[in-house]
Amino acid sequence: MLKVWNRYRHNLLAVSGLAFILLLIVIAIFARQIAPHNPYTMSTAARLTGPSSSHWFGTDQFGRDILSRIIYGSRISLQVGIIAVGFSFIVGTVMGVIAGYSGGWVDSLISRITDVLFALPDILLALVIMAILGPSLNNLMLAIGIVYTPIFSRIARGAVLNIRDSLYIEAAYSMGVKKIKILWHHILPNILSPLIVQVTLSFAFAILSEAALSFLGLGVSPDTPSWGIMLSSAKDWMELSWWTAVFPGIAITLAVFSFNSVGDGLRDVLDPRTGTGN
Amino acid sequence: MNDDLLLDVRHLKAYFRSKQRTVKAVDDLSFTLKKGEILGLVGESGCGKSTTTKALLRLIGNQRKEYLEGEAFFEGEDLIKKSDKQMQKIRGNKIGFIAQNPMSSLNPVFTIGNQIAEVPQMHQRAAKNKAWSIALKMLQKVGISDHETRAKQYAHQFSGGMKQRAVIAMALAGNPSLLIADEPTTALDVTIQAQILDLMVKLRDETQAGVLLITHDLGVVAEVCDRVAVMYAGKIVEQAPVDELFHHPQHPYTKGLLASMPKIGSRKKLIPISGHPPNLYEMQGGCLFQERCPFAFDRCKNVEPPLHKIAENHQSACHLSSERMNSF
Amino acid sequence: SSGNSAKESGTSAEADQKPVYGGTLTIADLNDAKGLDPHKETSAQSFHYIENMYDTLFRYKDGKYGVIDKDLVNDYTISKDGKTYTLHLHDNVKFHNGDPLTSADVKYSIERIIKMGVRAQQFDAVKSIDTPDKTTVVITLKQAVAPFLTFLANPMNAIVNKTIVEKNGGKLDQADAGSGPFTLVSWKKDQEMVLKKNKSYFKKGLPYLDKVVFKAIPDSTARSTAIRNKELNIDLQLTAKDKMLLDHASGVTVKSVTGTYWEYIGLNVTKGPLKKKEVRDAISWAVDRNALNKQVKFGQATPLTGGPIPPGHAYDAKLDTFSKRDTAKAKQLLADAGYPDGFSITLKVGQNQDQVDAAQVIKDQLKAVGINVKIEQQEDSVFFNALGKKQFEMTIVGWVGFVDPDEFFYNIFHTGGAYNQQGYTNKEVDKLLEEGRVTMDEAKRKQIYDHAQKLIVEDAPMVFLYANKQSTAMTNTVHGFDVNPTVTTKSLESTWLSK
Amino acid sequence: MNRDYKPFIRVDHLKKYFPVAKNWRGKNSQYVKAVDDVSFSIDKGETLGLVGESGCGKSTTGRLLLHLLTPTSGSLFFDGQDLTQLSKQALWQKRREMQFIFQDPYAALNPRMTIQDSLHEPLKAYGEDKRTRSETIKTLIDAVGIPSQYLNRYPHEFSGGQLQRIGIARSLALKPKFVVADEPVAALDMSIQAQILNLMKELQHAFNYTYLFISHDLSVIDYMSDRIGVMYLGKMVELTDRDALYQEPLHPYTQALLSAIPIAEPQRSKNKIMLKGEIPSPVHPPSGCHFRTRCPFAKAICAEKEPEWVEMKKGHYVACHVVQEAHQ
Amino acid sequence: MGKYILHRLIIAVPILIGISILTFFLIRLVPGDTVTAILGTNYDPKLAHKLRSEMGLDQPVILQYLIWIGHVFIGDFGTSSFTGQPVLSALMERLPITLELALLSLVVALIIAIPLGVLAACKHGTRADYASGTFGMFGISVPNFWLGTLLILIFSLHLHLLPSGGYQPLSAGIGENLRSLLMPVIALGTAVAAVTMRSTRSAMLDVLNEDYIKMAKAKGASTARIIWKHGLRNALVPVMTVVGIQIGYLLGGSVIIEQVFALPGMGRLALQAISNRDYSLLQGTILFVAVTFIMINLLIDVIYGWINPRIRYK
Ligand SMILES: Nc1ncnc2c1ncn2[C@@H]1O[C@H](COP(=O)(O)OP(=O)(O)OP(=O)(O)O)[C@@H](O)[C@H]1O
Ligand SMILES: Nc1ncnc2c1ncn2[C@@H]1O[C@H](COP(=O)(O)OP(=O)(O)OP(=O)(O)O)[C@@H](O)[C@H]1O
Ligand SMILES: [Mg+2]
Ligand SMILES: [Mg+2]
Repeated sequence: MLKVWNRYRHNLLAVSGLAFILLLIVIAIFARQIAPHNPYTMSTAARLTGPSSSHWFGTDQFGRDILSRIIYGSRISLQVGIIAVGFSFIVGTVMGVIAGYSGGWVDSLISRITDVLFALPDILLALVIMAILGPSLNNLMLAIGIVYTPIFSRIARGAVLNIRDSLYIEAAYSMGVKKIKILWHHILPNILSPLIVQVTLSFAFAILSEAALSFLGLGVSPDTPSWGIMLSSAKDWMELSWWTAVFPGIAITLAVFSFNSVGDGLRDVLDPRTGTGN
Repeated sequence: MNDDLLLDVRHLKAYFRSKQRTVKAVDDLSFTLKKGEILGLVGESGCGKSTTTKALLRLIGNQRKEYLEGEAFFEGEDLIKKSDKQMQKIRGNKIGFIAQNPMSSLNPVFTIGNQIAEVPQMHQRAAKNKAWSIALKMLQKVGISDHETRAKQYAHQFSGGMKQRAVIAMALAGNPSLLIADEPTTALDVTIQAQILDLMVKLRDETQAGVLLITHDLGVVAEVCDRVAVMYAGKIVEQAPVDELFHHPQHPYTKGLLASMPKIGSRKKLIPISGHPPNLYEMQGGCLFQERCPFAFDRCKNVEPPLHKIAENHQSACHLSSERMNSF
Repeated sequence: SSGNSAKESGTSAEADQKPVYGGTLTIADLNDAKGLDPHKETSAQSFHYIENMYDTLFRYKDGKYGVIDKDLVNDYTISKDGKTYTLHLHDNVKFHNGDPLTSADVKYSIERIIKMGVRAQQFDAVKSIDTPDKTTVVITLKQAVAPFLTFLANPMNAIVNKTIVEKNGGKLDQADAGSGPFTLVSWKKDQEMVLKKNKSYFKKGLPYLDKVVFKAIPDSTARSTAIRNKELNIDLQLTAKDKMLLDHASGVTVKSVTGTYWEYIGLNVTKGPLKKKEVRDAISWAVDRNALNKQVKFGQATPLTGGPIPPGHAYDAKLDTFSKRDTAKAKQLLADAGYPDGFSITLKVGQNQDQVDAAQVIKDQLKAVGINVKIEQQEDSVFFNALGKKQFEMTIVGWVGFVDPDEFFYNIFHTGGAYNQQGYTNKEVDKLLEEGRVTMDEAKRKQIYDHAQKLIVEDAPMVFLYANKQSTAMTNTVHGFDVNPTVTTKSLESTWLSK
Repeated sequence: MNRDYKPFIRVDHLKKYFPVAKNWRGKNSQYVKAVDDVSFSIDKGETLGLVGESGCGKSTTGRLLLHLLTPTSGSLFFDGQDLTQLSKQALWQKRREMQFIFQDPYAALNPRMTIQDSLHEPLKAYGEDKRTRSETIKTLIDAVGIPSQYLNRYPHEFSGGQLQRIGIARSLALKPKFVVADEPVAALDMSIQAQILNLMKELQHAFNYTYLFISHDLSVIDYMSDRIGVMYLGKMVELTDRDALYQEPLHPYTQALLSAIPIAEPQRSKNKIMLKGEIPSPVHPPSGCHFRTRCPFAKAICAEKEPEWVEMKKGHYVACHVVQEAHQ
Repeated sequence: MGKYILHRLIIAVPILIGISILTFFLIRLVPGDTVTAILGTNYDPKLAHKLRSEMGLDQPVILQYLIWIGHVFIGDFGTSSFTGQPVLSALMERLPITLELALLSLVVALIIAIPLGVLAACKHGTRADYASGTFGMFGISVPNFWLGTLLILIFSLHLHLLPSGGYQPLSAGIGENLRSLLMPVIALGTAVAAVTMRSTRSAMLDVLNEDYIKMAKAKGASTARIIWKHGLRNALVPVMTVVGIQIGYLLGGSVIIEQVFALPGMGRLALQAISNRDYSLLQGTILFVAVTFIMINLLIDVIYGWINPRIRYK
């Protein structure tokens, strides 16, 4: 563990990414203490005012403080990112591993299911699922989770197929290691790399899906401070009040950036072959 | 200077540097190669054989972490001093190169013919169909049957032996006067290996090109080489004509190598060289082989033995052999 | 109420100008028509696309909201008891395919409307339709229907060509079966609908325009950019924000009138605390309509402190029940009702952005009196389904009121009315609304509706919020287009483009 | 050889066909006949060598013997039991007694597991407790000469020779009776090769292992084996005592193979039999005798009929029309 | 290759059937139906009942499905319950627009991303590399609708260079056509470009370490030749796989982009069909989008086969 951290430490980008994510988590937890204003409080007088000393990032069309909303919004975005992607990562990986490892009709069945889900455009699928379940944070995460599942399933399956025939798997089997153990100890750790890359990419797309669904009117409850909702409602104000659109945008970009650098760093570090030396 | 001299390498050094350490892959290496001569470069894995070839072709030395020093006169001109543009004209044209791994040296997305034809296209500005016919000729020359169809195929459709021959065809397409072959048969079966070695000898006979043949198979050396240079930890430790080397090895490392080879018909227990080769980045002074050497004595610890002439054409870098010389 | 006096004077100046013939007018709307069958469409959105292909017996008078004008009808009489309508049609009206428009077509059209169901209730009272000759229609009613002329003037109660209807297998979703000032050339859904001048239009000299192109541009930035770039001539319905933007745009004129689209908080009187009148009143007192108007509508709407009929309308009741927000009173009422600490309640909204915004402001406002609102946004179709089934506690939504007071009240507040989603019932109101329907005398009718409105407002099945502005942006080359509270585009027949 | 003796391992008419192409209905339509009707036996404590060119089915034979692959047909007796008839559980129990040493020790170790974990794994699989495991491993790595402080390292931190020692240690951890060594030294250097070969021999003496030793290097095979089988394109073509094979090879392929071995004695004159052509594709092997396309002695009958597997002399089996006719 | 395509087409059939089943039943799980959507604010239970039985919506769902799929097999996708237009003809009108949008976005993205990715790989570790990495991250994290609006404000409102929206068919001239699609293409293609660029970069880095690159160098090939001829084509092999995954994003993203730029494509149709619960239209649209997805993927596979001879002969 220490070894891993020591290697990770040397990757500047990955470390700053991790630092930013930790910061975000702290911000999300202590939003109430950190936020300068109540994110829900409206003010007719202070609507759409630009950045100032009392509102660093300005206010939105209801006079709510954008900085405070971004701070509270980190809760939703992190939740959506982590839980939705976590869901699709776990379910998709399990599906893909089962398909790739067992082969035969199980593989065909799972692959066809994946193909079907894959051929449906994600936004439409998410839209229909949201329409069925109704808008709420949990449903949103579930819908995004379902939508991203086939990608993970496909990647996991491909990776399993790639290493299923590798010599060390055969070696373990020849020494009497049971298949389920092989799955856990040999296959899973070795397919992690491509999955981690996809996790970090999907994190970005999950946050954006929240924004897209909000844009189409099917996100979380509209007064919730979420980066996606802020961005989609700010879209109409871009011309009049740039700050409504720019600051949440920066927040998303930074978060995505951090997750990506952490993912890249993790991938390098988890592979004992790289990450040593320089 | 000898007119026959094709390649004269003097004090070649090639280091790989990183933040933590410097790997002295090739360290003060000198050897010569005559026209029409096949020089075998032997030594165990990691001793710097491939790095030597790359240094000669200047495939290394362009990045900050790669350090290159010394002289390598090829047809009278120092390769190390040449600009990259000038080297481009020499590579593939005057110096043919057969890389260590034929399986991965062929580009998977172009046809074999295409890759061979590229050489005359680049170096002789040959027109497309001219280049293609040269490629066909080369394939035929290296003994690939049905060469017209084969030329239109891809690497994955070739067997290992055919790939190796295609690489040779590529290396020869520019009519080089020097052929550098880095373990050209390691991955091949004996019957195919025999075909390829045969081919190389024939080509040498035809074109009088000099060949630098790198291998760690002493059997191969014995069969095709005129002269042998034995490399250990970035240095040449012994250099001699083939017969001389096999029958009167001087350096303990050479002796160890010969002893560790199984010989058909002999059931004697093999005598491996004990220990491991030194790390190329934490070398202390003295003879590099001393830790594994059964004959090592005090001087070996402190003084690095230079490459000594023992007989005409026979050099060895060992205090013992030089001592013996002196005592004559 | 509209602050564009300078521009309005520009409008009067244009009356002096002589209309110019020719040109193509491009007009943008939020969404495309769903279909083209006037007798089937329910969405006000679709009307704008359809109405210029057809003629109606009567029409809303340009610039005079609430006044009914003749259209296909040249001359008419209504019997004293209000049960017999004798209509004489113009004799030179031709459908777009050249067929003459006769009394038989009128009879056929009304029968089709009844058959199609959507607006059948407007003709519930019809006993018979007779066509003594080609230009005369006699409609006999079972009892008097006061708003009957208004109904006949509804642009969707259009006269259609029987031949064409039958040729299309009874469906007009894609076809033009009208006699209106413009003829359908092509309709590429979501792209554009092209109408061309009807050369044999029965009104001599009309229309002026050669071509009208309708475009559906859902994105408001794209729409407001398009008109500023003069890619459009008319941006039909502006959001409050767009109006603000375009008010200052060069070469573009924004015209606004108080519209008939009124929005309200629906309170389901059958659910929980809302069963109590005091609670509903408390909510009504706790809502700050002015602030809401400012925050959601940029102060452009007209707050409704009384009932739904907007100021300026002939039937405006001049009620000012909830003139100012009074949280103290609201709290008192809540305490009286047994909710001194307030309660929690859900507020459903659909996808309409203004209503979604309003919901957030209202949530904020009601918090002040201890009512904890949870906003639940739903997809429109789900939302309206829930409304229809009365599956909501609070909601924010709006109605387009059209013209006659009956259209504002009967189906919405009458016990068991088709759209009485709040489950409101009040015997006295029921009686008044029934009376209003059959009373032909204007003055007496106004009294009835004033009274009914007062009762409704006090019962507060709804918190009436505001009546929206109908704002339209036009490039300065557009003349003669009437910005109508009902958003009708019927005036295109007399619109012209200066060069 | 003693004929009353029940062989430790016996395979009869073993076949393994791999599907390589499917037709449009998804049915298998083409096969690689990797092992095509092979029969032989191995005695207890004996080493059977298996040689042949790349792709001739050596590894597949090895895998079949350990039942890592299910044979397409044929039977396979291990210690008197037909492995093809055993239940999963029983086979798992038997697996303890037979182990595999892989050609590429690096690829056979999980790159993300420390050597320690890799070594523990087989013992864990058979439910050994931690103390026994640690002790077993300690003795094993001592035996193969790996310092115990290296246990926490990852495979990529070792040299090839060290890795192969680790591989051998791991395969022997379960104290098997039968070991298939699939080209265990092919990836190694000459000097390290000697260490490994010696090690394997020592262990065999110490624990009476039975080996199936696979290699394409005839000198290595010669050094290790008691008897040798020669394979060509899925078929066994010759099987006999080591000495008999080297002194009087019968099959033309064996003869060519032996002559092609490069011998590290420069002066020795050799009559090389240079084989022509390429090894045919195992998907479309030639009719009759598979070797006939490259055989210098091929006759008409060779294309028509598959040669039979005949015991020409005592314990000397050959499948060749030419040889069999000559002996008649 | 022909056989391969045929095989892929055959596999597509069960996928499409799966999609048809999934969408058919999913749509019916969504609360509300065609009738509630038609009636909207004017919902009246009696009228609704009448309409429902007219449309056959009161029959068992399985039966409805069988009837529908039966018709689909003979090429009858039904008619839209709103416009009354045959679904097939509506889709045929929309398909070219979405297809053009998606393909153009793809092509533009690739044209930009691949050279940038190659450049980043060659200038590995330099400022150019970091700059392109930052662009990549930006491209991934910016929502397309946001970018779309920004483009309208800049190019249409302020610079007056491009129309704010709407579609000009090819018949209006290729220039007009491209002008109308330029901003949508950028808005939609940016994320694809970003992802493609990143994967091109890492694929290229891998490829540049391959032996055949060293061999090309040893043959005397110039740097440019090594990169663009020997390197790129190999790097494209994994990139094409990534591109295949992006197709779904392109088609999904077109739903939003068509809305922002008022393009009459399938995405906008699908959106309306969902909110209108226009069942046969929605089913048809999704089926068509899926077919489009499969076809573009097949196209990519063909390109893939062209790039990578190893799979060409399988
Ligand atoms: N690019 C590089 N960076 C750092 N070290 C290197 C690099 N290339 C080679 N080396 C090191 O230089 C030494 C010599 O390597 P080289 O490839 O020349 O050996 P070799 O004799 O060809 O071995 P083999 O027989 O295995 O091919 C090795 O220790 C190797 O690890
Ligand atoms: N799992 C498999 N699926 C399909 N074909 C296979 C499989 N394993 C082996 N083959 C094929 O079977 C033939 C024999 O392979 P095998 O590995 O047994 O040869 P080998 O003699 O061990 O060769 P090498 O010396 O290269 O290790 C080869 O043509 C190979 O391609
Ligand atoms: Mg090398
Ligand atoms: Mg093998």
